[in-house]
Amino acid sequence: MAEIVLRQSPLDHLSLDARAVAEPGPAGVVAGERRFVAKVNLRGDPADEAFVKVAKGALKVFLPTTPNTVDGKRDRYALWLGPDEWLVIGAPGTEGRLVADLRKALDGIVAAVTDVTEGRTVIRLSGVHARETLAKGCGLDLHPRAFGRGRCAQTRLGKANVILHQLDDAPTFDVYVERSFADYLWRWIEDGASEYGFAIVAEPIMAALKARRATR
Amino acid sequence: MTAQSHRNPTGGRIDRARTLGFTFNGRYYEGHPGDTLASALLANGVHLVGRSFKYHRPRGIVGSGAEEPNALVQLGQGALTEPNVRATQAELHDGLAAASVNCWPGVRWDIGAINGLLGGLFPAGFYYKTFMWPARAWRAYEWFIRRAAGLGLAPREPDPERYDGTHAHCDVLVAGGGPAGLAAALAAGRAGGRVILADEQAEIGGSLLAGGGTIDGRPARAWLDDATAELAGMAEVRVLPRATVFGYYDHNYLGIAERLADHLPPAERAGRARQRVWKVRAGRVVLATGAIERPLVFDGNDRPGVMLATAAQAYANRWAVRVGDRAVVVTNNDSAYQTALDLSESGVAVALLADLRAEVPAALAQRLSRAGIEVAAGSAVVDAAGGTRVTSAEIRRLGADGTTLEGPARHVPCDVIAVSGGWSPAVHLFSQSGGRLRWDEAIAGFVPDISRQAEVSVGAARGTFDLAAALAEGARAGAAAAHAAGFGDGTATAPAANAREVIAPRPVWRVPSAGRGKAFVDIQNDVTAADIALAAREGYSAVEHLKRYTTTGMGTDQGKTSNVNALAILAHATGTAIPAVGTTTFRPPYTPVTFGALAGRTVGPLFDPARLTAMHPWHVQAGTRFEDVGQWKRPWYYPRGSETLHQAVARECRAVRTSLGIMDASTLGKIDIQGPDAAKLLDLVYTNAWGGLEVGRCRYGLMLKEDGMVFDDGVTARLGPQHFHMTTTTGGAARVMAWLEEWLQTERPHWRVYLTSVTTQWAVAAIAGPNARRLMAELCPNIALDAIDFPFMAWRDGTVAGIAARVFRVSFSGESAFEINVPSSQGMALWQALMTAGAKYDITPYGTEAMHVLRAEKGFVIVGQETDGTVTPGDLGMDWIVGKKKPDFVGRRGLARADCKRPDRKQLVGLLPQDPKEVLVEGAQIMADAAAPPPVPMEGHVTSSYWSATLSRSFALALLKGGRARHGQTVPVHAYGKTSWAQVTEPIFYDKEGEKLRG
Amino acid sequence: MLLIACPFCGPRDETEFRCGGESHIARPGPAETVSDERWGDYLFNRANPKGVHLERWLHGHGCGQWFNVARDTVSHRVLAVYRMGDPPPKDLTP
Amino acid sequence: MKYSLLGLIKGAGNHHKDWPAAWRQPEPKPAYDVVIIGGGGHGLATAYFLAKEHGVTNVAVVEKGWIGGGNTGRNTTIVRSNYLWDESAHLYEKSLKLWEGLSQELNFNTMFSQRGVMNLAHNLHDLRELNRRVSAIRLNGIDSEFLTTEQVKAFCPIINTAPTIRYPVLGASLQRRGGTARHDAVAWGFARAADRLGVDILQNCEVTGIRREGIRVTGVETTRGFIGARKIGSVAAGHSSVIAAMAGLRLPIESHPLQALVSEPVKPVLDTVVMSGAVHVYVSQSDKGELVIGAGIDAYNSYAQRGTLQVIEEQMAALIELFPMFSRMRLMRQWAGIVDVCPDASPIMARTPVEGFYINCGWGTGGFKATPGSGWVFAHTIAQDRPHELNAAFTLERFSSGALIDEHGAAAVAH
Repeated sequence: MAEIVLRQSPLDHLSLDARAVAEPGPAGVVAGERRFVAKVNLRGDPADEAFVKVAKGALKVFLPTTPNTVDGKRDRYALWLGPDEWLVIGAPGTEGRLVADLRKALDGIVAAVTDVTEGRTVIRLSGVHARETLAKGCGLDLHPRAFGRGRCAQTRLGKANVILHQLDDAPTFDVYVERSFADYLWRWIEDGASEYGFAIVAEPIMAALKARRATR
Repeated sequence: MTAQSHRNPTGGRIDRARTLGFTFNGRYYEGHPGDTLASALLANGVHLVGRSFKYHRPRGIVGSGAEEPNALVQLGQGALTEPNVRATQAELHDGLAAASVNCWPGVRWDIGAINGLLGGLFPAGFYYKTFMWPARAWRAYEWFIRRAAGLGLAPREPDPERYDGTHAHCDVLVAGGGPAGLAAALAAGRAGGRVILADEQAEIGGSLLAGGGTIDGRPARAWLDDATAELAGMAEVRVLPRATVFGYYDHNYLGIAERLADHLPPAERAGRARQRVWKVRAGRVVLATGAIERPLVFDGNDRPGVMLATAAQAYANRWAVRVGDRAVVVTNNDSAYQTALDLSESGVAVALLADLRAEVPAALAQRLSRAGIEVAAGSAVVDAAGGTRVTSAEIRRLGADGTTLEGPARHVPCDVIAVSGGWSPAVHLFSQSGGRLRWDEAIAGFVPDISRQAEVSVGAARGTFDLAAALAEGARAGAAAAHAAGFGDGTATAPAANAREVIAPRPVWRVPSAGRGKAFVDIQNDVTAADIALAAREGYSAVEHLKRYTTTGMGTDQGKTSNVNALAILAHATGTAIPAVGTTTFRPPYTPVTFGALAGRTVGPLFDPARLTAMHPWHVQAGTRFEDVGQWKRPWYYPRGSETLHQAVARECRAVRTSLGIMDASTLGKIDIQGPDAAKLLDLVYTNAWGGLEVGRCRYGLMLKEDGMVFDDGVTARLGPQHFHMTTTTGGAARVMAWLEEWLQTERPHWRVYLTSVTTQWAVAAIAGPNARRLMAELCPNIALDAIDFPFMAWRDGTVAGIAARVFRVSFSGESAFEINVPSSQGMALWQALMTAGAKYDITPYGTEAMHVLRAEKGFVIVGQETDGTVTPGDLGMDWIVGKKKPDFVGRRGLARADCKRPDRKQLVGLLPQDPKEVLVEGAQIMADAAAPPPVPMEGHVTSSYWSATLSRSFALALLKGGRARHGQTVPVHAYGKTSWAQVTEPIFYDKEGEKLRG
Repeated sequence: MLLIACPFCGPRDETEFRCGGESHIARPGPAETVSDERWGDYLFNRANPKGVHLERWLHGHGCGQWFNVARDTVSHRVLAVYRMGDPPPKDLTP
Repeated sequence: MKYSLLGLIKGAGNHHKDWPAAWRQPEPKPAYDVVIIGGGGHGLATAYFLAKEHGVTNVAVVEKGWIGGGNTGRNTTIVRSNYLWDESAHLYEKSLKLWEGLSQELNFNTMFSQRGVMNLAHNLHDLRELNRRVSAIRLNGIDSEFLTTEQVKAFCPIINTAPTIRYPVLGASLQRRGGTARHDAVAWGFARAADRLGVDILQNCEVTGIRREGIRVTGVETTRGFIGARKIGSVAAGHSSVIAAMAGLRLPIESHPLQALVSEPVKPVLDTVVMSGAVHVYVSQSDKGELVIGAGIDAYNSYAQRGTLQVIEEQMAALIELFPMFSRMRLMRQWAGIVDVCPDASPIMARTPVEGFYINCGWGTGGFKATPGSGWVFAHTIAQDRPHELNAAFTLERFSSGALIDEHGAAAVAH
């Protein structure tokens, strides 16, 4: 797997892992990069039963038809992006299989399967002040009464286009950002969160923290 | 402490336990936490704070808050200095340093006061009538005028402080934390709604902080403390003190400016943002912005010591400050009676209260006489004598019609005149929201009439001055707003307060003059009643004309205390009713907002994103000079050692032509197109035909706008029968994507095509040069690379240096070239592998500049450089790409228009300067006649111009009238006074047959 | 900052959208049959009403969908939002 | 009564009681030779030049509100003539020449201040365009020069020319004869001068319809009754489409808001006009001391003269990028005007298919600078019933022939 070693995420040049902490402590905002998460863009007509059925079969995940919602399991889920568009998320390295399975299953059905894994990265943002940090640059109402766990939205954050996905009530958000904007957005988030106490954590810690919260 | 000569030992909402030292005009004073600069100065007996805008008359503190027209100071020093701060809004902190503005050498002795003596020469708009001779001299006159104008000094250093901005949403936004606003917030909060309560002062409470009164049978201040405590305990209620709602925009979007650190000494501000702008989307808005007291317009009404009655009262009650030793109160309404009582209670001897009304409120009058204060009914102050401080007031009886004076003059010695000319509801935000105003005779002021947005005004802001009524209105509005958002039943119980019966004010807009003094309407801009009369005489009788001609209401206070007086005096002068004169529209902001706060964090490194490619870190390491292309950072050239741009580019070009070059082409736009009708879409948006393109091949395409002008270009590859990969220009990616979606969704909705942007999915390294294929052969075992199996304009999948890659055989350089697309995360790995393996060929990274030279040698155009939105494919000599047989494509009809068929259109040509060493200026114009005097007829311009290392001579591309028919001609090219001659040629200078790029 | 209800994503700030100008403009054709005047009218002439304007918006920073908006160009009130291809609502009083 | 220093000294003696009305407030006559719709700078200038240059004095200017209340009184007062295409350059240069003698011509100080207009370049494309424009402008006999980054710094020391900022200043073009003027004074000066030549200025007189007989106009319906007219000139920027519709015409015009703002007044700190396309802001300092700052246009059609917050936020960020020292200055007032946006960013000053109906519109964001020139050529067009050579290209027909005068590429920031 030589080339895997050689893969670089768009934030590697900031050497976040070197600055990462094992225990975020009192930090109001904890953030880190989720590298190489599999992302597959799926287009098709939700009114076309064949499409929905086949896609579900191939993904083992329902394609949400309720706007701005997410459906699926921990390591495989689909984000609603538009009336005929979804972003399918999978564990790192699974994009090839995902694309192949979908293309095979959808053969003969009008749909589009596109691997966008490399085009975007994910910044995970968590903590009691995560919401305020996002609100500094996002016009969406992120209040629990308006936006909550399992919700997603394509919107603007600072001057970058992003997809927001709220995973839990910590709250924890996954921010999907176009790779070329990742450097800007990270700096923007770190600057905005600094007043709340900001800690960087590496992916394993991120997962652990999330699990810990889940058990609470 | 004793230094504070006019501070009472008890009372007020200040913390006497701590003493704060500050300086004003270099002199040291002391005050306490809770003080504003104004209250602290008055506590030290300082009234004289500045000089006026035009006549440089001595000026004092008039108000106690946002309405202050006079007391503007330069706050802080060095990089932290700030001009024109209202002393009444500047919270005192230890070490605060302030100075008067607009006076030299000092506020006591000011050279500009000379203007006062020449005052007669400076009526309203005098500058429109003079300074016209001689014509050229205006800049000289202007030099003096500019230095006379302006108030404070702009900082001279970059601002060291940070600012912040944020979005917020709520069911109910309450603007103003006075009694009505508090009642509204409580009602809405109790119902469970999401509430934001914003108040401009450091402490919530508004008029309750300064006034007395009882609520629910207890002192109002006690009720206030409970109310704020309750609000603080509500999870969904956010209370923002030091936060001014400054703007009310469309769709209930409001701006709030919050001051986070201005009240702290600079040392304690470190790390935190100084100010924050809240952008609030509110379900409902409750405007509880209160009312602003009006001054009376009488001679000498601008002398230091003449102040608004409420201000005098606030200084006494809230700050325990005696505004003077001996006061005269003059009013045309009831409110100032309480002021007189409070003043005398605070230890100010109140000589007399003059009430313009013949009929005075009996109960109040009695309380005054019990306190030993004379009430002079039907009387007014007609002149205030004094210099840097008022020394006496001239009292006269008013005639029945208010325009004449009766009886003898009384001169009452005093050092303070507290004035109340009635109240103007603060309708600024309501007016900004688009609401319409109505003139209310009863209160002699404008009140909200017709709403345009989901808001309601309550309390004094709508002319309800009675405490009980204001509380009730607030509570009702808060409950209703919450209910509208789905919380509570819409009802609320208002706290009880003792109501008062009110005798209507007597508006006397211009107190008759006893002499020849100046009576000021706009104190900041030195606009007098006489100026307004003059404007009316000269026909500037529309209220907007009045404002602009006299500048009344145009100062930093935007006329908060002066607008209504000015209107009324204008109405009087023109013999019209006030409603007929109308009012001016209130513009945001309510009070001035710091530029930095509006910019927030969008400054410095966060001003605009820099888009980076996967190989960017390598370029940085290599010492690349970057070029900004849109938001992208693209390598411009790679200087070695001390190389100049020219030297580096020559070397990079030579490398590509003779051996091997490598370029980061990742920024090109890439769109994945899938669906049964994909080819149809390409046929529509490109000028050429796409149906016949085989899988495995690619083709160059031009996109036009409907007017036939070139809009973008790029190479598109067929990945499958229903699957294409389109590339666009770097700058055009987003534009083209939106363009395609627009055609699909709005014009061809039945077509089954899906578009996905994959611009950043792929990192692209382009290798070009005679050795490109050799290098590929080493790194790419699984693609047959010879020209037959992998011809020009084809693509193949395979691996390069072990990385899964899609390779395009396209060339923008004219050399045999391969564009290697790999997943972005492996772009760096690919680049490094190519650099290492290519070393034997001295592989040379080249930037956009070299790329431009190489493509120009081949006559390849760059959209945006050879084109500017006025160029057709024909102009570029690219008719070959315009499908003659195609029934339709975007731009086809546009091309058929008369003007697009003119034979003398500007057409792309090559230029060879007569001096082969001379590189023409890009943008240089081609003259029709080198000898012609200006205006010289021009026939085109140089679009691209370079030194060619390959041709070892200069060359250029140009657009030239009828150029294609003029090959061989020599034309004069002009730029910056220099005319050069160049020969017109075919726009291709290298490998005309294209053997190299096909080979 | 207008608040525009994307028919797909719901209410969003104006800055997420791009205004595409007047809606319901039919593209004339086939090209041969269209006069220069007719073409110029299609390309450039606009109703530009003071009052209700039927216009196209793109939710460019959201779902990427085009849709129609009926908006009062004086008060900026949004009177209706409807999908591409749908006819404008009947009763549109500002 | 002539305006002069002497007059002011006399006036000082008697409280300036003798200054007469700057213009009469007459009742409408039943009919005029020419009715100009729109009492802005362009309309008043047209009336003035009709009377002065063409002897047509039986003229009325009808204004729905108060004169100068539209874009004349809402713009950022920049005057320049550095346009790319010959047609534009000659038109705006004619205007600039008129500006240079306008105060004396009108005996009203328009405070035309030739403090220079500088257009900054922030990338290589800007530089290329800038060279192209400067070369063309100079060959057209108009002053324009190129400034290096160092020369920019020398000419305006407070600009941040550090190479480290996001979009560094790579150079600039400078037109020294460009500058600013007092916008209200332009309207008032033309009104006063036109009035003295017999022109009736009718305020609070809104046009509600245009009466025609066949294809020929006969007058205008107004809120002050019908007013007959042999010729009608529409100079109603912002509302051009509305007026044209009354005459049964469709125009290639959209009405969009253009925002502007001023800071609190401060002592002199900026003595030129700075414009930046890439960073997108333009700024100058008024004689009163306010920084006058402009933005681009909002993307949607609008007839509301209201500003928005997001545009101002962007303006401030851009301003601070170029002038970090302005960060602690304060916004005092913001507003918007309604401008005619024309597809090729050039105006229309021409006859129309309706006989006797002439239109002057489409100035987009740049109309103020053209005020005297626009009035001058439009007066000629109306009086002679044919365009002057200076406006011969600015026709309606160009939108079907395709002979546009596309100033987009070069227009940089709107203004």
